[in-house]
Amino acid sequence: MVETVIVPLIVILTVLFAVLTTVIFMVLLERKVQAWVQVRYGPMRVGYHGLLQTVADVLKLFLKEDITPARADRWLFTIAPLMALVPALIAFAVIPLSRDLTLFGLRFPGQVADVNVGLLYVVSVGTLGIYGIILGGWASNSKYPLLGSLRSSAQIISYEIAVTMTLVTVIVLSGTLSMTGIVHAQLDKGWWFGFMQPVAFFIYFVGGLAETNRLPFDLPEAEQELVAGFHTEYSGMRFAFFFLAEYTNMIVISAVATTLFLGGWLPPFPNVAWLGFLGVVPGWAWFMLKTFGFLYVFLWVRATFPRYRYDQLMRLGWKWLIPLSIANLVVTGLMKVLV
Amino acid sequence: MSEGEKPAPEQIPTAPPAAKPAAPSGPKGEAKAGPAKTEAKPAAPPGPPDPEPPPDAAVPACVTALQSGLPGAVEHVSVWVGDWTVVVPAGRLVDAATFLRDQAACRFDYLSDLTAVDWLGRDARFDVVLCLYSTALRHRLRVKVRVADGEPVPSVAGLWPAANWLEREVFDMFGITFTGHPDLRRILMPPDWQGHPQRKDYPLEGPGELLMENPQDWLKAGQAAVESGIE
Amino acid sequence: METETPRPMFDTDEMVLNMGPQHPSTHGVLRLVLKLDGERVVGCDPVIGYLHRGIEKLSEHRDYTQVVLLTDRMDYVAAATNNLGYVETIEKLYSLEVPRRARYIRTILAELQRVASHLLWLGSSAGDLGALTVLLFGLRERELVLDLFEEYCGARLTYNTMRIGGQPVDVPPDWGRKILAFCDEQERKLPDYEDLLTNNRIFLQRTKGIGVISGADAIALGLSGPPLRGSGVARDVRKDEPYAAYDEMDFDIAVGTEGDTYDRYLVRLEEIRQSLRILRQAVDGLPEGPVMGKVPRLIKPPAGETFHAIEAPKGELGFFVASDGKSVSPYRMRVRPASFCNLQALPRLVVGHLVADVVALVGTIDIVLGEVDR
Amino acid sequence: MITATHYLLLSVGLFSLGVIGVLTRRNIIIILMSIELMLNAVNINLVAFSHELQNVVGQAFAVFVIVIAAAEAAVGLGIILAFYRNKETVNIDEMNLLRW
Amino acid sequence: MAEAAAFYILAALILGFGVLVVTAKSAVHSVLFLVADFLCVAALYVTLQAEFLAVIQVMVYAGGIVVLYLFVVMLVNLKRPPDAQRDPRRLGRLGAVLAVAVMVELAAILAVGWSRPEGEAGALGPSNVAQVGRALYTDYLIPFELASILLLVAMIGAILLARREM
Repeated sequence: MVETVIVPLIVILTVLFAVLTTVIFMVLLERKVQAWVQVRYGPMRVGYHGLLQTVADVLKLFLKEDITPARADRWLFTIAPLMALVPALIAFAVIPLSRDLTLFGLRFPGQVADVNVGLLYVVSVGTLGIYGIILGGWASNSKYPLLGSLRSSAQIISYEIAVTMTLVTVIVLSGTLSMTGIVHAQLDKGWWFGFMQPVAFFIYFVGGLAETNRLPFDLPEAEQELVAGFHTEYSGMRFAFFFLAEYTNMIVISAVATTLFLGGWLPPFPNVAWLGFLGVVPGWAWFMLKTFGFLYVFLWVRATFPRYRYDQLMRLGWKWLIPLSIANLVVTGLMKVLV
Repeated sequence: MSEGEKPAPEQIPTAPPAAKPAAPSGPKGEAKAGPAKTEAKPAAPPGPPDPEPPPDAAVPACVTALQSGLPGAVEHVSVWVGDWTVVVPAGRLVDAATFLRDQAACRFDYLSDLTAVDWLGRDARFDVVLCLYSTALRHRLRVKVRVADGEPVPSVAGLWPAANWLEREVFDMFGITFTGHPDLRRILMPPDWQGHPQRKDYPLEGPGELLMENPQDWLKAGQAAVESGIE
Repeated sequence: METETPRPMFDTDEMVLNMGPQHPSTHGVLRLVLKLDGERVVGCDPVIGYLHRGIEKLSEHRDYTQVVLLTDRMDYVAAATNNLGYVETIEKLYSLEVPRRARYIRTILAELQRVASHLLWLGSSAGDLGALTVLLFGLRERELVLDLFEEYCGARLTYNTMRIGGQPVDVPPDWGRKILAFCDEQERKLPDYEDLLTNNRIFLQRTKGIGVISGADAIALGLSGPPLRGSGVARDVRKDEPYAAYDEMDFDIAVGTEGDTYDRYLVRLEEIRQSLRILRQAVDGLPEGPVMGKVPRLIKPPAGETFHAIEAPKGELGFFVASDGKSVSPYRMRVRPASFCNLQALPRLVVGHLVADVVALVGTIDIVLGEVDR
Repeated sequence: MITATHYLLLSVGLFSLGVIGVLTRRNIIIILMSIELMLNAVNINLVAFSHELQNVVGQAFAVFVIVIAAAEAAVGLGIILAFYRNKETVNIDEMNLLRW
Repeated sequence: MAEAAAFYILAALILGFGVLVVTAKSAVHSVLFLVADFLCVAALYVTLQAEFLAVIQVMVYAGGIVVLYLFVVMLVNLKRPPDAQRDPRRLGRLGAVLAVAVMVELAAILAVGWSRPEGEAGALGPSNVAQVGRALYTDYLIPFELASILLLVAMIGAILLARREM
């Protein structure tokens, strides 16, 4: 009974806790990194060096009045933010955070559920996130949020094709769909897939940027644009959910990227003997380090790049990324067969 | 500004005067009896002196070309502090402008500014001033047209698209209509505004809260205010 | 049963969209009535006048010296050049002789103002395209210029630095050294912007070939300043009709080729470099002597009228002043604002582009509504 | 114990719901959705039998059913869009013309 | 025991959502119920050890096709078309009666077949994905290629139909 109920419960709680604190910390980190790039301090007032800033933000949003637009579809209006947040959270179920740990004699699995269709699960849960955005726009019952939501979902769907293709190349390399399987494959090969597949890694990164509506693809919410984003009508806690959903999506993308391309919880160059001392650092520390590294690049890109126009953005997605990723898939397939 | 007798200028020391200029607030002069002359000198009608060019001044090629090219188009030529000005009758404005723009001697392809000056008290009340510049020959010329209130001026928006908004502003501020202008409507003031603010007989404080149907109404309202001893 | 032609899916029959007057990227209270066919702009009618304070009417009730304060508030981003334009027109009307040192100080102030105005333009227009970092970088350098102005005339935005006939105050002690230090600092920081923007693929796609206007059209439309020079017309009032001390300065005019948003960006960046060059020459060559010419205590210019234009950061800023020789206030003070005439070209630039480009195009003509509406 | 027949009963229920949807609703999009329901019911059957007979062919065939459902939905919605653009209506009763 | 409970809950959910899809007033609501329905069906596949199909169902059905429906429902509802009057010839009642008849008939066939011995419910083998994959690429390769061609044709057809004449 203990093994089957309490241990998974503990693992689930730790993962959930880890994700939520990372989200809270990410919001602050984003403002700090952007401030640092722009030669200013960023939030300094709340807590030491602004550490409690996000907590203050979330509290503010909780206390703010929740306005529902007139004649809006009330029922839909309330569940849309949830439909955006929940898929992002449940995607963490299959991500291997670390090796199996044995604490107090109990064997703690390194991930919530080792499903052998792990990668497919992540992608399909990702597609469910689109409903939150579309329904958010539709439920606000005004033309611009609806157009904004149609645009951002169209953007997400078209970049998802490119991202899924890159994931297929990783599956070709690792031969298995299960995430731990992929990490072990990288262990056996001794090389991270990021080095073996730089093109796929790059496309995945760009696709990830587009999927989470991050600059330079954050056209839907760009305040300078006319067609406002899908969450213009939202306020208070519901807006907080959309806000958290965006950051959770970002973390999911980085975590998946770490697992697929940066070798999950493996120390760098796992098979190189003389680098053995790196093994002393626990697996989950490596995982956190790499995920934060990837997230940092997300923030860094946001601070430096201007924004694409919508048609340029779609042209890039369809005319460049998708053909490139398919070509990359074909090449990997050939290499695997020939070599 | 037909506000009756302006205090003698000596009274305003170079130190900044009291917050409001010493001019009395409400318009004093009775509107109906014709605006009192703002200037003390009753004899010469108000207006720019436009001094005759001194005999030895070298008349610029473009002015002589215009005089010879369009006989009768030039009413008066003057020069002052180095600016040459040509006064043209309203009827001949478009021909003169086309001539100035296209002739090799002039080539005024750049309409720097088009504005109007309200010389109240003069029968041809408004001066429509065109400041031309030639990017090729790098010289300037001012063309002036004297028109009375209500008399339309042919639009030069066809020759220089730059004139479009400039003419709209002159129409908005002075009420001079430009015939042939593609889209003559108010540009700075709200579309339903009464009266033309930059005319000399338009009070600085504006028509007050009530937007009168007829611009003259506020004159009566002002007078009523003065008589009832408000202020 | 005749088959009618299928109507377009959304059949947005020319949706009319109001952009502004409160919109983050209209640089002030400008309202654009856009007629859209789906995403493409079919018609654009700028509605202005929200910031009309009637400066020209007001100036007829202030005496000549007080009007300098009014000119500060027209193009509030470049107040020094407004003062310079007005003051020089009155000196021309009054045919006053301005001492050489005052003319040098005025040139320094005008060029400092040009750098500050271009920096603010760079920041706000790049910020509209999403490059927020350039906005912060630009404003950081602009602070240095504001400090220099504050040291000279005590104000940071509306300076009221110039008087008719010369300068009210002489240069603070080591002001010149600080300006040279600023020039070096600015010279070092320019590559920062260029790394972020000049050869950034996204910026290129958002600006190359957007809002193209040919030289002849630009002249016909009365464009001036960077928008005119961006289309290849080498017209700069500082070169053609030198004023203040520009005849003694050695600098060249930045001229673009295609006349698109990217060329105007390059022209303005080059102009910042040229301004730094002028500043260095002016500070080194600052002559000795009085700063205020012989001016009668009471300024009452003779009857007459004149037009005088200078090269403001936004373009050709012209003043037409008529005096009736009797009163102490100008009979008629007309301002030819560069932003007003440049804004007139916006409908021609915008038609045919997408809604997202309107944002970039409003940025590229660099308008300040205070100057447009006066 | 859950046997194949339980699954069959479930899929019958779902299938008949689909039929009701097709027959009673007037909005053509709802009709297409009901067809999707029916296809899903078929899928449940396939998977139930594949589970019971320990043969993966059922699931492979279910994948093909999903492919067909996708193709049908895409083309069906395409037709609806084209029709809506002309007739401004999605009411099935008004779709009584072979050529419009 | 847990598996039976799961089946009954999921069956109830599937049928419940099915009814809601058919009877929902607003089209967007019925699309939402359809999504919920497909997710429950996917959960059902998991109880039948068909994980690959479950994930495919979520990805293709719930994530793809129904998003398409949602897009179309929104584009169509943008301008509220006037409520067309009910066509008198439509016999809603008769439709419902016929549907119930179909259900009764199917149930009768099942009842007859009830007495068949149920097979043993063993596990389907190591990795469901691998098995399905092998089946698809070995015995059913030709239908697989045909399916891909069908998809291609459908894609081109949909694009041509819905394209806005430029």
